[in-house]
Amino acid sequence: MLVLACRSARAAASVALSTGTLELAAIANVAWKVHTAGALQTGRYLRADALTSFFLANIGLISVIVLAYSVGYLRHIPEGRFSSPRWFYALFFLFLFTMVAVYLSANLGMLWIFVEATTLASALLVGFYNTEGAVEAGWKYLIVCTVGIAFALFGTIALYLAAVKGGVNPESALDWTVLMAAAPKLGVVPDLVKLAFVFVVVGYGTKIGFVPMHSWLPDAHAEAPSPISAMLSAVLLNCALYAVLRFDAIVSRAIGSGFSHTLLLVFGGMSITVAAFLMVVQRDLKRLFAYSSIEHMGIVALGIGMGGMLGTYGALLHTFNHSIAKALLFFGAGNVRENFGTLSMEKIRGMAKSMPWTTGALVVGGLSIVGLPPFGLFVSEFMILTQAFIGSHYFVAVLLLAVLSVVFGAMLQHFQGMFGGDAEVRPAKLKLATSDFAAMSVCAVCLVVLGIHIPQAFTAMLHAAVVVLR
Amino acid sequence: MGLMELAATKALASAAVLLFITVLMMASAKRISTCIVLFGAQSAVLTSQILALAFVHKSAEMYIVAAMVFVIKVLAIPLALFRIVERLNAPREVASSTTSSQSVFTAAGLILLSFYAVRPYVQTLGVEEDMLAAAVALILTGAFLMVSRKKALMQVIGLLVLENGIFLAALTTTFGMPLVIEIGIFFDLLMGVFLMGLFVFRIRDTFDHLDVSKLRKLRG
Amino acid sequence: MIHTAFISFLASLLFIPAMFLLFGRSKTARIATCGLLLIFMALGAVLAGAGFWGGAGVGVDLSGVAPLPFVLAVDRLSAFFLLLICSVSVPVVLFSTSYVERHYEGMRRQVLWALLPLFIGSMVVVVTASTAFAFLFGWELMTLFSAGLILIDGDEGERRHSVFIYLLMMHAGAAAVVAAFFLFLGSAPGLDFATMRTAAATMPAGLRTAIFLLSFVGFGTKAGIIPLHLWLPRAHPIAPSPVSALMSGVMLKTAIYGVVRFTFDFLGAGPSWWGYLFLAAGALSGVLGVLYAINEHDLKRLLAYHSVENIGIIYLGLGASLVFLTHGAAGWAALALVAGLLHTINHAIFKSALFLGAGAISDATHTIDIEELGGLLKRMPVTGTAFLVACCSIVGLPLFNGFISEWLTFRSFLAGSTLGNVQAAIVLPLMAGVLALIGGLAAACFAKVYGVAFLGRPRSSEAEHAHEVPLPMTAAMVLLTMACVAIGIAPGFVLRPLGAAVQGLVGGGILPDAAFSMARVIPWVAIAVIGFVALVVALRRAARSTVTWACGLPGLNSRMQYTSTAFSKPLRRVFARVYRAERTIEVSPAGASYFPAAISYRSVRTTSFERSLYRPAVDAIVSASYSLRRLQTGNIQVYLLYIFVALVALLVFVRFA
Amino acid sequence: MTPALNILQAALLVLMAPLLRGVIARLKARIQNRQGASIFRPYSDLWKLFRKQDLVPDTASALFRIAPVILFATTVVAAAFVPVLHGGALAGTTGDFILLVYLLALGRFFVLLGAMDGGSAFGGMGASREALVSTLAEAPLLLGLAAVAILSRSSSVQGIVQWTLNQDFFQLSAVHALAFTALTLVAIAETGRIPVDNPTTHLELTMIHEAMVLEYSGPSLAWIEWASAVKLNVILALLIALFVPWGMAAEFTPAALATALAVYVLKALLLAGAIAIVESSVAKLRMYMVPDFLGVASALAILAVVFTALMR
Repeated sequence: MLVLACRSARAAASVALSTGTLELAAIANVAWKVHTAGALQTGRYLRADALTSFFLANIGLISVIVLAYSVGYLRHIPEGRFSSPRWFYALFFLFLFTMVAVYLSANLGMLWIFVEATTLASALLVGFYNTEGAVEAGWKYLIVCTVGIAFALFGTIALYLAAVKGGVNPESALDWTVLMAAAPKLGVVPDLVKLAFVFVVVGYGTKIGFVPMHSWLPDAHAEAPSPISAMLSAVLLNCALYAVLRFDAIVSRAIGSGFSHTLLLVFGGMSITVAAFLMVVQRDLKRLFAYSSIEHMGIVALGIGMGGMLGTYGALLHTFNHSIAKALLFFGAGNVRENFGTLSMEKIRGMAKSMPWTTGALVVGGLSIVGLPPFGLFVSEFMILTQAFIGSHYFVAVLLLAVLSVVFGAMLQHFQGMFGGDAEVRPAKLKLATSDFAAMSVCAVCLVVLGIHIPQAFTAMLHAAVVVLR
Repeated sequence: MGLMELAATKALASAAVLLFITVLMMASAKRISTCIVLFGAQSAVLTSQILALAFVHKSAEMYIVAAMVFVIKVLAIPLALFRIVERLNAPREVASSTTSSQSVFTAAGLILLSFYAVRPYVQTLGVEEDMLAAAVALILTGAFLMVSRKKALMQVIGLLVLENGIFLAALTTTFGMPLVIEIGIFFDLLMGVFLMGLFVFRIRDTFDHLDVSKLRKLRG
Repeated sequence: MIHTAFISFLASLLFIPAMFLLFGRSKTARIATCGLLLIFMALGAVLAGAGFWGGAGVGVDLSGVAPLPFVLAVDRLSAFFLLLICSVSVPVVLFSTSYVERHYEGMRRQVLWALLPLFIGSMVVVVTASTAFAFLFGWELMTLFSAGLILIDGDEGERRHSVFIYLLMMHAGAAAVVAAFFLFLGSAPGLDFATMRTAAATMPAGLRTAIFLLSFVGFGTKAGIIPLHLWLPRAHPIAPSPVSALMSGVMLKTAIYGVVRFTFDFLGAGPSWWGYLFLAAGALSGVLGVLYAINEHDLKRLLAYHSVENIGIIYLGLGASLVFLTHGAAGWAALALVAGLLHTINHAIFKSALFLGAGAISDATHTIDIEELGGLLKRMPVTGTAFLVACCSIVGLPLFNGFISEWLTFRSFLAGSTLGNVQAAIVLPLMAGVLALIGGLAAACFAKVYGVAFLGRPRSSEAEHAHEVPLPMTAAMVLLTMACVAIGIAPGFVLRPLGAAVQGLVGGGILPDAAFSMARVIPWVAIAVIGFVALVVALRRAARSTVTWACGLPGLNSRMQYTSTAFSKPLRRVFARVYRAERTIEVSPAGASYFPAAISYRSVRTTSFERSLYRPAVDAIVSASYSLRRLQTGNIQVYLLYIFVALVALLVFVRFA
Repeated sequence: MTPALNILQAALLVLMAPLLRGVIARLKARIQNRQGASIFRPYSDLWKLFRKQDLVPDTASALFRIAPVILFATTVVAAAFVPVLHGGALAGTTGDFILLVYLLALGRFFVLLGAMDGGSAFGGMGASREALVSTLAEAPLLLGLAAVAILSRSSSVQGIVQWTLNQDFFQLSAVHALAFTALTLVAIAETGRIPVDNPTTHLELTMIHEAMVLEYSGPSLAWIEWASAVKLNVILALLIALFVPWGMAAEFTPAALATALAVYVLKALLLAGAIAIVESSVAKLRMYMVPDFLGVASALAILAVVFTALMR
């Protein structure tokens, strides 16, 4: 796939698209193999189990949609160093490759390497426009994430150390399967394991966007080109989350789930609360969506933190739903930027008249992101809440319900402002490219389907994924 | 041979002290280039450290690691940073938000703190206390540099110091990780520095200064 | 057979909107689809009737398809509310066939037509759902579709704010409902109603109380009881009139359904303060609702406030029933509950009739400000008569359905004196006084409405030249008013099945015979009154038309008539404490106390709840947000500091915990 | 036998109503040292009005002429609820006192509308004031009746009366005293007598009921006048039946019925006298004092109800 990426760097959008579809096919293939033959191990460092295939399915779907959207989106971008369609696609596929590699790596060290690589690969994409904002955002993204990831490295080392102390053979002491198998042995040095998890959660948490390590996230999402914002929010965050999931599984086995889950609950709670309040006072559309990503990562963290079959299941489902919905929203934001030339929500008025389809997309995306039926996030949030009450985490439940109301208010207020009224800024009245339309409609359809009837195969995959984690 | 033994043990014994010295000097340094030199020196100490360990433990992998550390951290990165400083032809002082004396005292405090921090783990892990303390001290001071220095380059250097610390920690506690992983980490590091250099230039081009504390357009 | 019918009925509510969207361009297609919708609504009404009178249960299980258990089942209670929904939506749809055609065109018309069945469908799901997921699914959709229907008329200025308040409060209320449902999970394996019912029996008291309070708040928000009513007078008036009719007439009732389900079906008898809470809420909503209404002269706002009042009356019935349950008087509990439910359907009928009437008025005169109206009865006789009947019903005058339910409520209050518990024996009879006060105020209010809008001389040229609305509209209103009179004169046919429906909810209490005494006398009264009037009208001589007495002066004009504001002045003055109006009088030029060029008088009223309850909460949230916003300084060094601090904090936590 | 008797006593209430008015007017005149008109004057008034032709304002609708008839019809039906000569009424056990109250309300509602149909300021003014008074009178009226109903465990007027007949006068509780006072005050307001309203005033600004019917003339006015007379009579009969029913015929012999009638007339005369004295000695209240007046009534009624619970 690296090869493919390189080639497509010199090719036009069509190549990119075909590559994307090939990649999707490859992923589907992997997923199918996993589904039939269970875990898939190639060499010492590449491995694919159900969890992998689930996230691969996610990344495949999103990336193809995003590619389709970028075709229309890249029609007019300012030319500059590193900022031309070919560079875009080259970096895009590099980025994509690193993320796929994250999922495929069987070894926590590899995992770390590739997560770091995602940062490096996407940094240039964040700074793609070369404007002041873009450079600033890129810099912050690069530095903050690298620092965070560095801590994650320390955490990985600590866990490695714990494994070695636990008598695991140093050569394979970072392999995920080995660690899962030998997890009880790690229990001999609980302090060390705890230390490791603290560093890991802070490190990867930075990339997930847990408050208070979230600071880079709004800037990066707001300043990147909309397709990239979609990728960041819909796929990259899940990557980091995946890493935390793996560690959480090991640590839970080693010293019981109490510690790690408490940590996740704390971070999740902080994230949803702070994000919700900040959403109330946002002025920039994409920053608003960025904060909502923080909020949803928080919800996922809560789901995992509460544990239980339903919680984990709901959390995974939620990551999937969230990525689709968020992609849709960022596509809408992209169209808004193209037509109004701005993203500041005070300036945008009368969208309902001037760009009905985008409005429709934003309405669908908005409704689903605040967790209303008949969209997927309603189902997953329903599950997570159910788990909260089953496990009698009443505080979490009440907090979540309250926060959801605040978020709803914020979203509603902002969207109403943009849809109604008469625009001071005359929209450019750009015609919606068919590719954009296709991308957005696919997202919408997926959301509705996941809200009304989840396909059998998908549920099976999810169940397998959950089983992997326990 | 005895000589080598001696050298190795000396190196192991003195490394921590040398690292503390580099840290303190870095904290007090006024010019970016000084910091770069100090970083190079620090990495050199690390190299000697690894060599000594490699010799003690008789492991071939660690020689390779040592070589890589020397090439990348002692030669490549400092030189690259120097090039950047040359090409930027921007003002060269570190532009700290704290006076140098404050910085030094803070660094000293951080070193003591790190001793205090590692104390409980030393028994369980059975490693030399001062080495682990040095590692933590590097991490903390690296963080401190990133927070207190306003220049973009200084943040890069701070990050590198921090990374050194982590590397040292890995070294002292686990005698290094599997080679492949190490290589990957080094690759990432190299790429990271390259990218940051790139961004430093972009910042220069777009803002005409390198003061990251002035990059505050995006907020709220 | 019946199952297929039910399923096709449900399906129709999905495919009819699609048809509207696809073929809605051509008029014939629209008419055909409307016809189809009417037919299926009638079918639904028939099914519900079979369930209500015949007790024939019917259901459909979609759990296989849906991501979570999704079951619809119609027991007697559901059947009652299903009947309510369908039988009210038939006339409303009929009305819309001509109203929508006359007032909307193009895409907006198609969307309106598509959303209407979806809205009805969501309400059907709510009242027939028998799993939490299904219920909440319908519950949220109901809010969304209604909001969509409101937004059909645009989203400008004040309207936007109203819709915002509406959706936000609905969402908060829904959150409470969700919590109420999920609290069952503490002791119930699943969230289908049967298991919840059984689980509730063995639940710790604290949990029961929590569920009760949450459901009370959650559904109370939807029902619009004071002080949770803030959205109601804002959202109802700005919808298209048929939609207002559905919202006020039917949607509010789903909240009653919910509260009955939870309080009576799931939880059953609780401590006596549950009942008193209901009574307090009912009394407050009833009295304040009607007092606020008297102060209005925007017809639809006024009607919206009357919805608050009538919900209050319903709550009085429910509260009485709860008190009886607590003290083990199952029979009287049944009576009180029947009173509440009967008033529910009565209100559904006459309130939708009134809103349709308002629609007809706005259709004919392009205004619903009654200060602009007058003399409409002569110009729109059918609408006028229908509106009059609806007014008599909502006021609760005998021979009309409103009276029956209010009388039953009175009756249950009097029966309170038979309870051994002194507290109950004092509170319940006193509530009769409250109900009487509400009735009196309502009478005054609707005398004002009808007198100002339909009688006297027209106050504007629009009213002067108003014409009767087309047949479908009048037919719709006449249908509803006929229902009013039917229940008002022969209530027996509703009371018996209602008694059967509530029997399971009040611990097997049988509806006492006292409930039917009114059914025995009211027909004779009707015959006597109507017969006498008919006789006199038939025999009397023709009248001579003259000018109105103007103290001998010529040129009496419409501006000399009593206005709505003037009419309600005495009551406003007596109850001045309630309104707390902020009056401002501006004299221009300033200080010219003798010969001013102009004097402008403005009287603003924000309910004290708004001032002292909602504003502070919102302000708190916003200020909190702004203070949090400051954390995002934009300085990367600070950001890094956050990370380090977080790390150190956690390390300390690990070290010492 | 019984139904006929019941119809008879209902008819009595309807037909004797103008006479009661005449009597009150005559008594007032006497108290004020005036000659006064014949006590049969109201009948001739009605007769005169019925012979006239209706005058209907050009603005008015059909409702204008139907309203008075409805008022009369409802009042007459109300009359069928009240026992007069014996402890039973035409409506019998189903003659619910709530229905009685609401029948009067029905009539009043239509008169309010009729008044506003005239299209002049007076009608609206009268209607608005009448609305105020009747609104505030509704609660104490119902509560007062409820109090006695609770005591007698029956909601039909006839049931209450029969229960009261079985008590002896000196057993009657504070509840009765309170309820009676409350109901008397309400009755004054309901029938529009001084000090709440002045039936004989001709100053538009002070009048309530009179202002309301200002536009009416001929037969319509006749219906209204007669109806209000009947209403006064019915309410007096109600007070008598509820609080001092003794003397009603126990068995249907002519003698017993005759004595019952005599006793009833005596009681009615006493009440009429009381009204006359009050009306010629008390000044009419300012309209915004009326709420306080009815507030007293409400307070008494509430106390009455509370006592029913406390005194068992």
